[in-house]
Amino acid sequence: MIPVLAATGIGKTYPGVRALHDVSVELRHNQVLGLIGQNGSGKSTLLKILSGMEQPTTGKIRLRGVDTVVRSPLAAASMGIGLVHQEQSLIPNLTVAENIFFDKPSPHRRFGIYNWRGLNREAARQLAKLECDIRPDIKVETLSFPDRQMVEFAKVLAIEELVDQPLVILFDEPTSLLSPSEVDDLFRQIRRLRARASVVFVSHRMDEVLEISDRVHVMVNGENVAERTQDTTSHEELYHLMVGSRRSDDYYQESGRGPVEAFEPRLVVRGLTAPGRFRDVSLSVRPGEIVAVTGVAGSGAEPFCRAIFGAEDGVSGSVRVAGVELGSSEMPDAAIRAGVGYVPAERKLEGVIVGRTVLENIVLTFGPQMGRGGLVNRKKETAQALSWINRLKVKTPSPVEYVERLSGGNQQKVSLAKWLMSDRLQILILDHPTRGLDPGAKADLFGVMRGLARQGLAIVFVSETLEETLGMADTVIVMRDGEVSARFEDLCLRKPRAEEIVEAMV
Amino acid sequence: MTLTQHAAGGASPHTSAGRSADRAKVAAGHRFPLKELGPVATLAVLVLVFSLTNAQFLTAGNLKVVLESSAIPVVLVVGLSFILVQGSIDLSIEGVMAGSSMLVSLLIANSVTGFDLGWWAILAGACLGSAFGLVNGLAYTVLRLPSLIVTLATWFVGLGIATLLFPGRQPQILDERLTRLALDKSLGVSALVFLALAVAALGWFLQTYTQFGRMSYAIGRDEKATRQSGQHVRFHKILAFVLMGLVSGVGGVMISAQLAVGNPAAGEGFLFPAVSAAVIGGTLLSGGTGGVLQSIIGVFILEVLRNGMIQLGVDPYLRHVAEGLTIIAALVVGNWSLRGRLRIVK
Amino acid sequence: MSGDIPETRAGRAGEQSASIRRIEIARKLRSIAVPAIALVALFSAIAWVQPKLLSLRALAGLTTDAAPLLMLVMGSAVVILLGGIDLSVATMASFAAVAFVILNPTLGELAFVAVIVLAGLIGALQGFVHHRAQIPSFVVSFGSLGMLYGVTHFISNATAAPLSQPSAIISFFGSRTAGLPNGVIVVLVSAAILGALFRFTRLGRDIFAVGASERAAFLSGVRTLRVKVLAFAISAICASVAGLLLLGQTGYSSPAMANNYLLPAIVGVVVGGTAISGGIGGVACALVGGLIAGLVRIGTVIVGLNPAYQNIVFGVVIVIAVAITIDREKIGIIK
Amino acid sequence: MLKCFRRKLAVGLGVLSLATTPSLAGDLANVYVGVGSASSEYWAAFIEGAKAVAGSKGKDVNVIVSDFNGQKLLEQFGAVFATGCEGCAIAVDPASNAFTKAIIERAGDAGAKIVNLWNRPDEIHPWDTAPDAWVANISFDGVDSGYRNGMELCKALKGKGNIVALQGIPDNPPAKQRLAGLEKAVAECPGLKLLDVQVGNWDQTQGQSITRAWLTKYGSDLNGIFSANDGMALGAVAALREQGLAGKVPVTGSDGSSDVMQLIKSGEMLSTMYIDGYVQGATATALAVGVITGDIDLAKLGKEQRDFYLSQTLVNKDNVDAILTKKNDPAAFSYDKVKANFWAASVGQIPAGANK
Repeated sequence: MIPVLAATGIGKTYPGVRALHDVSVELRHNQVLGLIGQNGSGKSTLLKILSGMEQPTTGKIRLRGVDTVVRSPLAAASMGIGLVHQEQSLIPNLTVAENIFFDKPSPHRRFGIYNWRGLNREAARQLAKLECDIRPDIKVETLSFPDRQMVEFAKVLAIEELVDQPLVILFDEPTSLLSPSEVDDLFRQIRRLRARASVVFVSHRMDEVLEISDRVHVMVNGENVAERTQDTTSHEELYHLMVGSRRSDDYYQESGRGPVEAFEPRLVVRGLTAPGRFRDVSLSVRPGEIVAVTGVAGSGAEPFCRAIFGAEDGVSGSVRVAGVELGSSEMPDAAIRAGVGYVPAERKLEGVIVGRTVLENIVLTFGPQMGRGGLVNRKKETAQALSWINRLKVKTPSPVEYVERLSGGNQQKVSLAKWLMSDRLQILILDHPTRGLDPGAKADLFGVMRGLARQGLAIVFVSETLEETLGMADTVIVMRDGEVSARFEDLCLRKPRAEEIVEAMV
Repeated sequence: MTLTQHAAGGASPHTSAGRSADRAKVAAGHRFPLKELGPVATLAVLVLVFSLTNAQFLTAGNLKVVLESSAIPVVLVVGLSFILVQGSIDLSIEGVMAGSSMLVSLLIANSVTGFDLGWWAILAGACLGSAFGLVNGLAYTVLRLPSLIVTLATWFVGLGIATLLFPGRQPQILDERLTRLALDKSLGVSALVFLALAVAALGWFLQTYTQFGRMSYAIGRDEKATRQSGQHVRFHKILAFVLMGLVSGVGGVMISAQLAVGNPAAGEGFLFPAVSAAVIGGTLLSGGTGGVLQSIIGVFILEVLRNGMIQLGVDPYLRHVAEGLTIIAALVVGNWSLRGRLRIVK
Repeated sequence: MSGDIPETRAGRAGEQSASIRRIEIARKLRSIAVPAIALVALFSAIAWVQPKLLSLRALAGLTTDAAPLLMLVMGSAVVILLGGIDLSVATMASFAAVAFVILNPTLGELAFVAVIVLAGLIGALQGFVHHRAQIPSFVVSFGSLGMLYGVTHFISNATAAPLSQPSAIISFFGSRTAGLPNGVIVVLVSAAILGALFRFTRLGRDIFAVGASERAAFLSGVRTLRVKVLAFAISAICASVAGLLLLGQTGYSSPAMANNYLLPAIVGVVVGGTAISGGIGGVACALVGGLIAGLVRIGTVIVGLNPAYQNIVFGVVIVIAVAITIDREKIGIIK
Repeated sequence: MLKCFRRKLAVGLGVLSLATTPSLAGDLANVYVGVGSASSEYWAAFIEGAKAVAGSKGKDVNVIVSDFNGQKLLEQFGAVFATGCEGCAIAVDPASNAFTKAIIERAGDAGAKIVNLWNRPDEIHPWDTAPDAWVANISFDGVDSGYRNGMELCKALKGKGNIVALQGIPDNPPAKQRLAGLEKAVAECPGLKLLDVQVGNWDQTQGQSITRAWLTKYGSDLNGIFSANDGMALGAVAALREQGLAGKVPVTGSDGSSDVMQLIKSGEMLSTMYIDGYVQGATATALAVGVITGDIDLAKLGKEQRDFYLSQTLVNKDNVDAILTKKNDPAAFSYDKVKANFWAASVGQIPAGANK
């Protein structure tokens, strides 16, 4: 049978970089094709080429047996190829209906004039395909993240109206921002979709790829290194193919984990409440302890962690760091002075200062403390920053490279190094620290976290996956609808089962 | 630049039935109106204060005066709203108005040149404005220069063109069809007020019902995503500048009609109040929010303030102080509920 | 921290900081190169028509006249580096001149300090309101422009007034030392202070951080409120010095004497390569940009252009200058 | 072009020289006029007058426009003076008292001869400040303008009525003088009551919006409008027209622009004070040229010859046609014709305290 979509010998070079080299993939009818690889392995580039956002340097694409050039996303849509973006492509201040039809013609928008009623009706119909009842006339910015994902999904599915053939739907790391139960929801949708479409699913989470795909391609350094079917491969094998020699157990350095000593708690949070976000959350963290706060999106885990740092509005309750009450400050500076560091989830927006150099980012917060009277001591702070660049193995052409030119993992290290510059760091809070990182970078980061904990730092982090939670944490706090729904302590003695945690989440 | 925190704050996380509807209600019932009502409340307070302190203020006659003096600013902010919503700015308004005023008064029956083009002269003024808008838009999108600097430059160019056109003495407009727009009253107000109303309605329609209007919101909020969706971002940006130029040109025609002369300083004092009006009304300079109606509320706030203070006989210089204070105070009050630690305003 | 995460060898740090310095200097030179070339080209073009410009006397005269504008451009640049804008600078300069003339008879030379402090406080208040109430700086500073305009006219009775009592500081501003106009000296000293502030103080560094990404800076513990308050204060202080420089040239204050500097000041900042979105630029950029803006303003006169074309030429040259000097790569989406 | 090139060769690029090209005494180098606006009837006439004189000496007039901004003017003249300006004849309106002294002193330093217009601070005079460079100060009597227009209002209202006044930018003397003149008229005409004075900044649009507010505030109690210049008066008339009151409420202006005179003719305005920019331009330029060429010895001039008002004419319905048809012939204003009596149009020395 002719494959729906076949790309052969695809190569792509950017000035100075070879992103793809001789990659061939084949998508068969009503199948899910998994693409897996580390960040920078070229899987996103491949999707961009298939969806018309980029043109290949070499190679050709055959769609339903016909040689095709996909000139633009619009052209792709007209051929029945839709891309669900990793970073959502929705415009937050437009309505759901507008977003769904934003990039395609609609009979309810003729000559540039909207027929709102028709458009909303049509949007509701598209959403109904996904059994989802989001109102089409509200602005996307008022929706929760998973709801937006549904809109994004509906936006792609609406292509069906434009073409006679079954769709090809490309998912670019759709799960990286979803909680486990939301991932399940998504997979349910993909399985339903399979009946009338073919799917390419890109992820760096091996379990998910294994779970959903019929066949899996592994990509390394812009090349297609292996092709497996779901039933002939395993987690271990894929990991090997992707990363090389490292074993999965080493990943979390669980061997480095021991019982947390019974020191006085470093951080004591009592009855922290932020109306509409979380209620009455208490927590205590001892030196050397790693606490994972977890929950589905909207559970309040993220705002809770931000609140400890002092970056949330309207918070009441008590936060004590090493016995000092932080009080309610307009700024995170009380927390910073007490020795709290915070690594935010949105790296480019919040974690690092885009447009400044690696060095400037690292010395931003604590560099000036090495000088006197508002003056900075460049020599001293630079030396210290360089030492952290080396110790954390930040890969950068130069310490004064602009930080946005670094890979995600290295940016994360810069964001972390900023806090490590402090000589009194007591507590580190990390919000989704591994978001968007490839397995290698993740393992690196976990190693650093483990090492810091061993030196007596108290760590609180909002975890990305269940696996990560169980692998890293000494204590797990599960939140649901803004409240703590379960606590699991001393994980080195007894690990809870994944089901126990999931149960507390939903 | 305003970045709202991503939607982690919602109370209900899931797509399960019913919940999203709740959330929609929460969203519509809580955050929105405070933001929208602030300017209206400010306007109401001003009207109240002035009518309590001055019996003349709330008379039909005076309200008509407020309407008459709002006509030109309203026309200007309709265009400006599209510009601000898409995240740009247009400083060339005054220059374009000056150029348009001179051109119209020289082409229509006048005391200096022999032209008598009638309505065509008015069209020429509007075209001159649109041409300026086109140049602004092209320099902004093709040369990729900040709109602030492009339009600042064309502001000077507009003034220069007006100076070049100036024939040595002010041309009086003799064609009554134009001057009567400002003089003939129906329902107590001049045709210019109706023109402003029509422009406002058209602006509202464009903003709400057309792809052009919706696109300016999308561009203002997320230009990259908009471009990736295959939209002609450049084209829409240019179009918005052409519209802005057009209304500036029309503004120049309107002021010529009111003054019955061509005036190379016709636009003076319209730019910054127009921008302030839009901002007071809730149109952020960073783009993506606000709109025509909000900006018009802002115009009324400023006009009522000015009118009320002249009525009260406030010292002309203290009037500037009071105006400045009110602009800031109105924004402080209107924005207070929106404040947040991570909200960035530049 | 020590222990598990290996410490680096100390010796390498020395070499590295040398290479860092090299890269930084190269970068700085690159950023100023295009505006500087534009300035030289513009000056050469004007000097080609009027060769007499190439005399010390002419240069001294031109730089004297440029000094107030340069002060304003430097001050505005500080706020623009933050990503904001201060529309009140020119009016502040007028205010400073008027306030000095009014205060001088009673306070003597102390009036200088009083005016600077007053300007700083007003600027700081603007920054405070802008940040605390989260209102765009464009509108806050426009509001204070209106207020300063009103206050200045009110206290001066809207009238030009002579400096009734001789002031050593003001006459210093208006005279020369060893042939060098003191206005130029004031500008150079201010530039040095600002340059040192950017390079050697926490505040300077924080200004760039806030300009590049205010949110990330806030979450890194940068006290954004303090940074903005101080930046607006610096801007206002520079503006007041500009006003006093102008007072030194005229010997008279007038309530609107510096108001027309607003647009040239903004033009100067942008032409120098400072991004209006914030985070990119510096003192050198401001100085070069200020000189370009000043030169364009007087160039048309020196060349002897019909004044009717003056505004048009000014506008066109600005667009060309910015089109050449702006670094589009670093700005991303241009608004 | 060739001449210019030769000069360049002479001086040579890159040569920094302290000396400026010396010019022989009696040699007129250049004529500069510094005007408030390039788009105003009065200033256009002024430039024409200057051109008539300069042209007869074979010189062009270089026009520098301040846009009523003294600082801009100072900067632009600064650029002219920077290269030296020996033998330059300059006639300039500094736009504000604040810049008068600075411009005059710099002109002196550059070796130019300068005639100042309109804005002279009360405490400085041509004979005590840069007396070798500052030839004269020429203005029009604002008190007279305000007074006579005020009396015209008094007459039109038959000695009784409520009036309001549109004031110019108080920063320059004419604004204050004209208002003072009005106040003098009001004092002499006891039935006249001045209800309010607002600053319209000489601006047409502001004149219009202020008048609108007055009309609602005072309604039919408002009987007359005094405007310190023609521009604001035009704005006032536009506002009156909107209410159908043009011609019913008398408006006065000052300057004598042709459109205001048309309105006087049509009855929508009452009066204005006609000042002849042409004569002023010619006189000012001729005086500066005279000093340079040696026709005038500054040391021998009396105070009334160095600081004087020019004559002006009140325009009302009776004489408007005569003034509208008046035309100045450039031939009558060649340097030699003006030289015959430089002070032909003078109406005497500016009284002390007039510019306070």
